[in-house]
Amino acid sequence: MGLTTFLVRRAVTFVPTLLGVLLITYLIAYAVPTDPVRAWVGEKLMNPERLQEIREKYRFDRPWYEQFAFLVSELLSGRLEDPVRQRNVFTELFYRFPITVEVALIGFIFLVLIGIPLGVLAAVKKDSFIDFFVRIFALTGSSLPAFVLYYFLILGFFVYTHTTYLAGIPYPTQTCRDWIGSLPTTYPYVGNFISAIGSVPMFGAAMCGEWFVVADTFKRLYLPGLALGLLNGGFIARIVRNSLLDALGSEYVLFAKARGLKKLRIWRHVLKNAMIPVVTVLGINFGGLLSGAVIAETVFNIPGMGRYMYDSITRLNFPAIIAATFLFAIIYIVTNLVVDILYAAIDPRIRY
Amino acid sequence: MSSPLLEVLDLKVYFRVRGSLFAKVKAVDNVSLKVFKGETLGIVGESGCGKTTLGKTILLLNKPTSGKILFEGLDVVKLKGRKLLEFRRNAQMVFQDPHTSLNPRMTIAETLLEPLREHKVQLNDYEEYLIKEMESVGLGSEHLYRYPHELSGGQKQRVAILRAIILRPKLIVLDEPTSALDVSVQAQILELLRDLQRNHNLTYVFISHDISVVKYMSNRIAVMYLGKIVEIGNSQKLYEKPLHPYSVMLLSSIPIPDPLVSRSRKKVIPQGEPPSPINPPPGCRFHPRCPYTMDICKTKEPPLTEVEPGYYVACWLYAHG
Amino acid sequence: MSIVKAVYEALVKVINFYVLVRDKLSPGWSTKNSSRVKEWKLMAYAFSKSKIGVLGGMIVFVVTLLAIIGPLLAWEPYWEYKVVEDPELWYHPPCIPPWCSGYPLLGTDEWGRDIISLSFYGFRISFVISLFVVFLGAPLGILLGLVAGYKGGLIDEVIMRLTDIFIAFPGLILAIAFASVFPQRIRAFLEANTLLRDFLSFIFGLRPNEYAQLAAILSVWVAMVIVWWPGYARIVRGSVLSVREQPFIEAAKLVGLPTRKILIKHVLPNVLSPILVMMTFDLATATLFAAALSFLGLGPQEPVPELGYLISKAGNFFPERTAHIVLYYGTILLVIALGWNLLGDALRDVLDPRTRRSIEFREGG
Amino acid sequence: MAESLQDGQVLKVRDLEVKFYTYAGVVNAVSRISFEVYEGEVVALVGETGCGKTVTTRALTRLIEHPGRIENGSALFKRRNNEVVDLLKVPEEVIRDIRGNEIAYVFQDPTSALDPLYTVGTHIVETVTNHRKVKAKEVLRDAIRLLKEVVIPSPELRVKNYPHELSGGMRQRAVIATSLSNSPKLLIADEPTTNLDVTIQAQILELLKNLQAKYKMSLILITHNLGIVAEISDRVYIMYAGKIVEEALTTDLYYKPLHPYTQLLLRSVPNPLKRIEKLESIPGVVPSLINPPPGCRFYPRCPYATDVCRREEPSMIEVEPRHRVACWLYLKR
Repeated sequence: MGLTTFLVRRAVTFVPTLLGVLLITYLIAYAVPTDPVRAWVGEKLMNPERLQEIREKYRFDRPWYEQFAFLVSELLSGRLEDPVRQRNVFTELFYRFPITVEVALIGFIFLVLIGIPLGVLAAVKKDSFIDFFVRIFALTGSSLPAFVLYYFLILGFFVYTHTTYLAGIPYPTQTCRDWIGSLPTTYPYVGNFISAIGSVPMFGAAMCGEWFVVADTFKRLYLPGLALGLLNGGFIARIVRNSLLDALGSEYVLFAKARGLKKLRIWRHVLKNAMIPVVTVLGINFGGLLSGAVIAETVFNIPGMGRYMYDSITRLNFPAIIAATFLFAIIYIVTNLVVDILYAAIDPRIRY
Repeated sequence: MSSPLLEVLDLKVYFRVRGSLFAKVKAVDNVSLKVFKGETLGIVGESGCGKTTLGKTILLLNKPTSGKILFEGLDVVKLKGRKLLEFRRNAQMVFQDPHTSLNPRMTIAETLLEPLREHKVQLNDYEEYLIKEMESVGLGSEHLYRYPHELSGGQKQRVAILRAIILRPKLIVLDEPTSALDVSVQAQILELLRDLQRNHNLTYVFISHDISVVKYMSNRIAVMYLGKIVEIGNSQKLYEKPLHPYSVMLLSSIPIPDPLVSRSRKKVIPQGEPPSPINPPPGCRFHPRCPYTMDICKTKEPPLTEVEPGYYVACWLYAHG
Repeated sequence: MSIVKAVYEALVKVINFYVLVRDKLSPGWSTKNSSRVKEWKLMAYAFSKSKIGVLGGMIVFVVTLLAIIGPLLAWEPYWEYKVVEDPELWYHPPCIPPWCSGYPLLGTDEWGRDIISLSFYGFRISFVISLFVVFLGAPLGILLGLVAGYKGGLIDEVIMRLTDIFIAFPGLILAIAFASVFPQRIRAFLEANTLLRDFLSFIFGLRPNEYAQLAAILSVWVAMVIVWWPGYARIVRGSVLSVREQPFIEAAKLVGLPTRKILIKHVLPNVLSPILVMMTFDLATATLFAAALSFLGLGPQEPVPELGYLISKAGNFFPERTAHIVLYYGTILLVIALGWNLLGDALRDVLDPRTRRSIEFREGG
Repeated sequence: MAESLQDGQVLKVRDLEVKFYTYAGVVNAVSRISFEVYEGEVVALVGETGCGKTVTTRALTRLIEHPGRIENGSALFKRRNNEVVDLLKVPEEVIRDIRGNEIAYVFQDPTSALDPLYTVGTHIVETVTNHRKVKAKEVLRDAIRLLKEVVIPSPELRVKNYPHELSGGMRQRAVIATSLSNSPKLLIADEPTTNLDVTIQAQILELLKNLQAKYKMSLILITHNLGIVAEISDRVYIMYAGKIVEEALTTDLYYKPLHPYTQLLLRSVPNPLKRIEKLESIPGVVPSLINPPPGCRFYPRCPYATDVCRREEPSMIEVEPRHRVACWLYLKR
């Protein structure tokens, strides 16, 4: 089987998962005893005609499965409208989603930077003070309430030392955005993709070479990332340590020694083998980071997806919720796929 | 040896290959054999030849794809409820690895009581009975309330054997009962099995890859290759004058613990390796490794033919068809 | 190492007492289970040797004690707003005796309530909710995982797809969605069942007329159970798949045991150790998760002193007036979670038979 | 102990002692054993599980890992340049150079000995390039030649295979090819056929025999299978509970076993060519090596045990030429 067959097969198994996610989201929203339409319209604009119009538009006069089918088809064709803001849901999502992903990515980088070296150190110095420290660090990290840590990081990094910003997300300059906007005409096919990347805060600025904007954005986002790294870094370090110790104790390492291989060469065998479980855990953790971003965005006041979903849920804005969960589920699936592909790249035993 | 206790007719056990829709492992393919009361039938073959699958299928641990398994003349494949329980009582198994065949969370007494309870055997004093039974397999009563990890490998295998015979079955399938044990312990277990067979009039199906052990234990031997029986008959005869080229090859591969003999005997160094049971070669399955391959071997499967009363071979050298 | 000895002796006393009771109930029990009791004592010994475990055990003990008697210890009812009488009490800073007197030691919240007294209620709520979540979510997941792993085939496929769907959601967001849907329904339910209402408010240490808040707590709880089980289902299924292939399961089939008995007597006990460890860790996670949901405003509202909610209110005036409040409540959450995590980390070793075996060899008995 | 080897000796081990400092206690895995290996001979090291035969051979190139420690002894080895060194004392650099180059190993389980993430070719190439300066291309050609030598069909394709793409027998052949890649003087084969089928076992044994003759190397064969010993070894050491109890030429051992353990062991193996009425079995179990009994370690299971066996350890004596045994039965006389 080739890579294409593998991807197609994976895609087929993803369809039921995605549909299931959408259905459950929808059913949750549907289970709300109050009338969502009233919540959408708000007190000021409330009048019977308008309510009726929205009801018909979202098929509220039909059975639930027709409503669901309508939502899904609108969603997939990209036409789904946010009834509260009265514009396409994706407009809002495409503004917010990249921010959340970026927070999660920065968190991920911190996670790797903290977790892997600590893990390697703990494995090399097994049963030493460092090993014990990593153990305690991991346990404390998973015991800390995230929001409390965020408050005190703000206290330390913003209130006292001012090494971070707390308001708004800096964007590339207008000229930069115009330039990115003009790219699609230059590159007809990849253009759309490029312009989508361009609207991601840091990438866009980086594309134009506006490094001060990149620096500003980073200064804005690094703190939540650091927090995520601190909370989960110890856990990752433990995983790295254990899988390294497993590899070190394996028979092929002994055989490598028996063949008289040099230290560096032996470590190459060890590291490559130890990567396999670490990749899995990092993949799972990336999904967790997205989820954890909700709280981070609340405390750090970042206009990302988490906050948006939270607001949408409380306003029963379920077209928006469905679109957002859809994106999250896709991210989850893509992460899984990336993990699988990485596996196949590391481990020859896995042949799709 | 009058009537067969167990008769297997055209048994097929196919397994689906994971991740593939059509490929099947033909673990056991069209096997027929008889086991007579009180005898030991040895089944030898290399790993992957289907001997363990055959043994487990006889006891309905695997579902046969087709074929019949007659136990005392009754087809047991479709048995349910009480009738199945009755069959379970009469046919038991001893597994290869004593370390994993006992539940590590149950004491020896609990393990041994389970069959008695499930089959509602009424006894006045279970403890006294168990102690007596333990002694019959050479275990002291002090082991009764211990956990498996507190016993040595040989002792665990004794417990596993006792669990198999505690309901006084008629048939026991022994799946490599000594291959996980040290040589010195192996002899103890083999002797125990022979004693028990004599005392309780048991019928054994003895599965092993170790031909020396099988020969020591069995009256008749069946040689399996890639899911098929290629030769079956009296063990002494089979050993002295094997007919099937595979049996010849197998027998000459056994290292003989006698330096002068082992260095002077004529040896056939086996060629090649057994092919995958997913895609067995057409015709005789052994033909790619066989030194006597003829044209017919490549296309037509040889039938199991009786060359002597009670002695069968599946090879075109001996069949006329 | 007197602590080691004291802990070990205390645990042995508990075990001996249990053995005594069992022996009274059914004579001969102790001889038949001597190996089991020996195993328990060995576990107790292994546990008492682990500093981390003993510390965790002590924290858990104290937290449990506080959760049980906390609401009785609290010297101020949480529903009295003292700030109405004395405006000075609005976020009064800590008041430590030599320099200041007449006000609560660690200060007050915006309603003038003593934050220490308030936290005693919080202990109870956090503790009970985490216990409920884990002890309901885990069995659900274990059951589904057992069935999926043992039965295989279509049943397995359906259960695992469902698990996948639930895992594909970011857990917190799914919980938010559920938590925002349930309160009204649970509230209606509680209005109808006064007996249950009174019982639950007693358990959570609240007043019965707080049933609207109780409904919010319960909806957080239900939401968490719904997102909690998939993890267990996956892990249990994985272990069942490996245990299922063990010869002792086949031997049990040969004995003629029905599937139900095989699952309960042979499969479950052999997959339980990692599950117990996971449950201990999850008690920590659930505590923090419930607090996070309340922090986001999905749990109970005024005047219920749920720790997450208290922190989120204090966050409005952070850091000028409330740094110490956030710190105090945060530390409580940290200590509860740390207790469970330390205990879990030690249990992982204690429940691993290899550790016990080696101790057995060394200590010669 | 004089630093010398007799004529034709490749390896001379004296008083080797290895202990494992485990959580459970100090395991006396190998207690003061001595043996020697001559040029071009096949020596078998026989014993049951846990008797210390693997540890003994791993100690030779100091492959004992934590918590194990080599406590005592010497292992004189004649290098390719005829220099005699004590393997247990030479610097780390030298021992690394000897491993895989002059002393090579074949492990029991070929599946776990090969790194699943690297091809068979890579294993051979890195073993060569870590000891000699050669061009990668040449090594690859060498690798193909080696694979051909261990009778792997279509070696040009197989060098690029990953271990999981080969069958068990082929994997063991690949391991042997890897170990032979530097034409070692001494090959240590640790139960090389235990995980393989009888027909494959016969092939591998034949292969080892042929290669040993062709490369003119010495071979230490570790096994518990007395059939294999009879088949290919010249000389045998019998180990029991961390000690060598008997040493003899193969034929002497089989026809005139001296030590009660050896006698019983030989009678407990079914010989398919003979009619056996009853197998002899050795009662009891192997003693724990944490606190071994003070006298002869076989004493609790020995049918001839006397009081002196319990109290004192018998030393090795030469009963007949080239036939030595450690047993009070022969010391008394």
